[in-house]
Amino acid sequence: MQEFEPKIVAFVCNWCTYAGADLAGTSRIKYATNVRIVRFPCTGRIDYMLILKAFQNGADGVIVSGCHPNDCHYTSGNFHARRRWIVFNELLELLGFDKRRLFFSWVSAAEGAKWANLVNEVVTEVRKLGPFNEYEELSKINVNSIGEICNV
Amino acid sequence: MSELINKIRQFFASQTIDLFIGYKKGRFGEGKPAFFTKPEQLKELVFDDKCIVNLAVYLRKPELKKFSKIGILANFGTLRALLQLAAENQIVDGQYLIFTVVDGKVLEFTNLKAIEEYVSKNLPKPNPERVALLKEIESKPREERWDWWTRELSSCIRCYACRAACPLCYCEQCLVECNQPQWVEVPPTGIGNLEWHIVRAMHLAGRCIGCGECEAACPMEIPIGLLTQKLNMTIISNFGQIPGTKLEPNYALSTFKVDDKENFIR
Amino acid sequence: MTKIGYFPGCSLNGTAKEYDLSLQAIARFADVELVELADWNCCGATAAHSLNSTLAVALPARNLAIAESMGFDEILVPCAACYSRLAQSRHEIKSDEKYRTKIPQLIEMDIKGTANPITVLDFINKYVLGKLKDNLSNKLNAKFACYYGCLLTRPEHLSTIERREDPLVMEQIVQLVGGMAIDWAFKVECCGAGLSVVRTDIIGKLCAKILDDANSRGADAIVVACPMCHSNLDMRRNEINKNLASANTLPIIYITQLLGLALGIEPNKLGFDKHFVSTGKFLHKLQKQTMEV
Amino acid sequence: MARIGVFVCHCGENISSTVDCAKVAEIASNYPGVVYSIDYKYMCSDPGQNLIKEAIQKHKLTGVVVAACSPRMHEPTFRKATAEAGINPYLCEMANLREHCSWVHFREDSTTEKAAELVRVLVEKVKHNEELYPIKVPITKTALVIGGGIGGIQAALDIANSGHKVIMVEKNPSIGGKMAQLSETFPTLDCSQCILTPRMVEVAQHPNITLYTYAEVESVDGFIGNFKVTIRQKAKSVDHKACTGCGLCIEKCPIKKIPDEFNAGLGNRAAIYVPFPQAVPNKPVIDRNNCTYFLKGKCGLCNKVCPADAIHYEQEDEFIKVDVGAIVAATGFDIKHSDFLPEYGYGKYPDVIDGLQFERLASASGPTLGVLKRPSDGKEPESVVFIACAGSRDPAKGIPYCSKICCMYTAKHAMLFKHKNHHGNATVFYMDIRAGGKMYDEFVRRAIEEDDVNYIRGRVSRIYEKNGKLIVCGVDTLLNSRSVEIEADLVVLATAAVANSDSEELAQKLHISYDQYHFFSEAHPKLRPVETNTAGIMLAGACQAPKDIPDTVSQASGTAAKVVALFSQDELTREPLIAYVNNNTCVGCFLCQSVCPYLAIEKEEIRRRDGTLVKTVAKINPGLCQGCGTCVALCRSKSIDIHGYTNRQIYAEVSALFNRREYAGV
Repeated sequence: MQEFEPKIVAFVCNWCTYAGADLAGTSRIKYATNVRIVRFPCTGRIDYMLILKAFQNGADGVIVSGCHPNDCHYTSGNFHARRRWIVFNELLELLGFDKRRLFFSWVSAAEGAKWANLVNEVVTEVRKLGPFNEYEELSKINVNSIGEICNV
Repeated sequence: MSELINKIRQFFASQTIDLFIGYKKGRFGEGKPAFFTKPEQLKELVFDDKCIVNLAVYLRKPELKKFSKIGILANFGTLRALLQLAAENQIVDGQYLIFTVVDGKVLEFTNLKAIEEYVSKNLPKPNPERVALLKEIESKPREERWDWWTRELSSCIRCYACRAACPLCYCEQCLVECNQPQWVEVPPTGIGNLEWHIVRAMHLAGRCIGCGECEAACPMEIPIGLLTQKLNMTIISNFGQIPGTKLEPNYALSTFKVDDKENFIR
Repeated sequence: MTKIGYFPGCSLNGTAKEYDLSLQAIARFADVELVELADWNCCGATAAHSLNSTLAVALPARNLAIAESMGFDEILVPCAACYSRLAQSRHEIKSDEKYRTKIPQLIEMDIKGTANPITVLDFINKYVLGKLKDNLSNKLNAKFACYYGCLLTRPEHLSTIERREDPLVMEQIVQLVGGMAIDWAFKVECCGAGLSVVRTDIIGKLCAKILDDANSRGADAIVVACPMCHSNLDMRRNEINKNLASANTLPIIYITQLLGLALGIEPNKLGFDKHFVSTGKFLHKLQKQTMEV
Repeated sequence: MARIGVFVCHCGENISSTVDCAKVAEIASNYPGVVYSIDYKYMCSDPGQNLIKEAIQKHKLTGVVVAACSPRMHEPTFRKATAEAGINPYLCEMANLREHCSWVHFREDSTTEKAAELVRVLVEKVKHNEELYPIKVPITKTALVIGGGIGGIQAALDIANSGHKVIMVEKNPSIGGKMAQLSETFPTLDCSQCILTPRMVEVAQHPNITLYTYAEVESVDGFIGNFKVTIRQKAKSVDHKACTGCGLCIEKCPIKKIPDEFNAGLGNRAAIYVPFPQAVPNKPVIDRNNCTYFLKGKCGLCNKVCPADAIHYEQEDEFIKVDVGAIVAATGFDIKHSDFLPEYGYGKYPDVIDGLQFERLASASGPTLGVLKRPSDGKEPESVVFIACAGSRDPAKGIPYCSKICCMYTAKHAMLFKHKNHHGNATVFYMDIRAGGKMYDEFVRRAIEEDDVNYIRGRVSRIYEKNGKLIVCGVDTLLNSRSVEIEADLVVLATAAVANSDSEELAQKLHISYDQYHFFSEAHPKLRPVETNTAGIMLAGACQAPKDIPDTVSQASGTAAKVVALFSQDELTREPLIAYVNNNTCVGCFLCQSVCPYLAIEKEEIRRRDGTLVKTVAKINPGLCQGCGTCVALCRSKSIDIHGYTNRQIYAEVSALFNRREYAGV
């Protein structure tokens, strides 16, 4: 049987992590092919709804990464993003969402190796977790099944 | 009560106010929101602990635009909602004459600054039963929590009564009505329901004044108030900003500290 | 009557009996009941925190926990060393996750950090000064050198005193009772504290400087608010005088004794008879110059 | 209907060695909306670019995806090519097949698969791309320089010499700043005034510079290229056009005992005064807070003696409105004066002085004409103790930072003292000697080795007076932590350099950010050290952080270069990737305002034709917005969006990621 290959999305900022991933490339550091990068101007632009959408569209893991504190190209976008994540994280925690599939990181433009390691770690961890069936199940709960649930 | 009614009569007589929003007795003994435009209607006015509806929810209704100065009989949640609405530029100070009754004594606020002082001195401690319930849910294993919430949320029929009852859900076009892109699935599906309640909780994080109207309004009796309550507790303990206590904007999610915690960031 | 927790520590039961006496006397005047913590233990001063950092937090923590369980928000800690340990322990528990979980296990008691240790100066400012003005019976017309020592003003995060390097809290109290507080250079210098027992030679050197400066600037007495300072300056006079050209006879009195005198309380009820360096001459001079209000 | 072209580049073998480019092009050709798809060896080469241009025209493409290297590398290249083919350059997107795929993976099926998916994601994005046009902002080619110290002077002269107009505002009656107060400068020991005063005169006489002294910035509106500034010209009570600067009024003024700011309080001046002999302008002002005429309504001596009739008591503050395109803040610093070192008796003992006071005592133009006399009794000191880091690097005093200039000026002070009194004792207490800089360490070594200054590494705990001497108690940490006591006649504290007391207020007027110590914040600590986060406002000198003269002057010239670069164009062209507001859905909660690092979110009133207010909504100032998009993610009703990364674009990308649903919901 073929081993499960997790699908990973990375939401990254243009100035640090996107450039860090570029550096991993120019340094020819090899890492797992599972990751797809979506470019944002800044971590401050990253909407938590997009994280949910990524899971809905079949991602097994999501990486969100940007500039280290104090390094933000726009000075404070990452600080605002960090606050948003603190709150979002608590909400997911309460809901029992499988937070092991959501990864937050700071990767600077100089940290090509850190980026490669991060991707590999995430792929390994999510591979162990298996496909995100819980979310898949959720998408099967539709209008028709509501009647059943209400009767329970 | 008669003291209050007399006062309001006088304000009507001197044309200081042309509308008074309060409560009258409903069919089940509950306090039902009531709009008084004439002094003689005031005999119906009641105010007791069954008057829980947050009257601030009406202030942004277009129907109220024609009134020049409005009197409000406010419970504590309404007072806080007024402050938060002012901080969010939604109501104008000076347009309202606000009353509340504490231990039989009528308090009158001619401006919002006075409410700010009153609220900051009288902030209640969180309801211990609710805190215990939250704790109980949080102590469950993650998978159980997920199952519990998915089951609870799956009964949501997306009537948006929670939104309508909330004094701070005043957007003219809610995100769920946006279809380019379609941020939240319209029919009450598993994912759509989860997304809606995440959106609602996140939009109220740092703004929710904890009046509990959302949960009270839910026809399916989903404990959605827990979500906003949890986020508020997170925000207060992490950032120290308490919604609905300040006239100036003090929104936790549009401010930051350099040393906010980041133990979850790799 | 207000009730607050009271942690006398070892000194106030022994070498600093007069501190306890005078403190109780002014507390009675201020209508505050000092309720001694039940089954209190050593604060751990100097010994514990030079040996084991956890022990140094745990020992005072037990006292804090006792105060909490007795329902007190405030604990009066008259000894500056005890105060420093209790306040530091509370600070660690409040700011360090590690201690928050570990300490309750060690002391087998719940602790939240709600009981706040206060110094004698905090106590006087909060409970006594307001009532003082209308009840002054003596104006103490003499020159006083106010001596703070180290632990009332340090470390920075525990001190409630403003201008830590040149504090003026005691000076203000002295002025309120009609005395004159001299400006001098050694008010926050070290007296040698715990070395009192093992290295009296060092105490002699350090305290000689303090006494000499106060003397040369015309002080009639030194006012203190710490039993360690008191015992070093008072008890080690022989050792001190070895470092001085001529024997120093300045009496060392507690700020509480000073307030007691101003309130017209009998000197022997304030423990003036329990000093090593005689206070007689000072009291006599005071009597002559003091005007009944 | 979208007509997308996909262009897959081999990058020689850089991509094609691990990615099957032909296959990617083939897969892409089946994506909905893709009407043309091709692979080519070097897409960025001329033939490659022509391939794209021809395809755009031939297939009437409405969007282009170039699957090649990182957009950080060649996005401008391909957007330019797209524009040359006649469609809007912002309809071109790049899929990063090289840095993010071929270079980081081995040749295997999953690599090609990933490449194809990356292309699909960008194809979906580009379907939602809009035509965008660079933002053009006109530029007023006049600079405002706030502060007439050496930083402001240098910036003003550099800008003025490049042919642009400069307006300089100085709050004191004369320009010159702190440097004018210094006696000699390290590490050369040349006379400060000798090198500064010619520059001051140059400013006054420069045809391109308009100088407002005794003036402050009252308000600032607008944005880069288009600032509207109001300057408050404080009433000088003297008509400087009529005044000849003869000085008769100063001579006759009966109020002569006002502590002289220029001499750091060590000398006196009259109520009508010129701060120092070389002042620019060298004409007096009346200090109304101390003048008898203004306090009691009589006197008028100056008016009586003035041969030019230049005294105008009735003068009032004037408000001057100017339009400028760039602003340079060069407001300098201050030193800590207040009673925050009680252990050193600062403010209690007259012979415990600060560094600036020592400068004045040592200066030939100072109150003692350069003879070192201590303030208490005028005696020449035999033993002087200098204390570095008096407040700096001391978190307990609330100043954890290094003041940077003290190590050097303390060495200079000790040297100056030794040069005046060869047999005197000079002692320096220091924590570390920070003498990084050209000829700096050599200078300190000279003080220690040639001038025999006693350097003690340790802190001073206390200073007290005994028998007419200052007893300095400290510790020598290098000699077995021995405690030391030194009897001194004079103690000089190198007190911490701090921001000006009004710097916070000015920062708020300018809408620039400042740090917790009220120094102005640069846009980037390494790469944009002279700009602020507010476009068009730059920094020079110690208002940004403590700095010595060479650093200040270099930064000032750097700032001038930035200003001149800005002024080299008639219009400012900016990338249009900025946020915009949907007026229909914005409810005007303005919670987004505080999230914007550039204060670009303003209020806009929506009115009916008859003028009645419908609502107030947010408006993005395109001159200020830098396009971070933090407001976009914050807005609850999604009323703010950002060009180039719109909600629809990114949603489309995310939806296309794994092809799980057929581009659902877009």
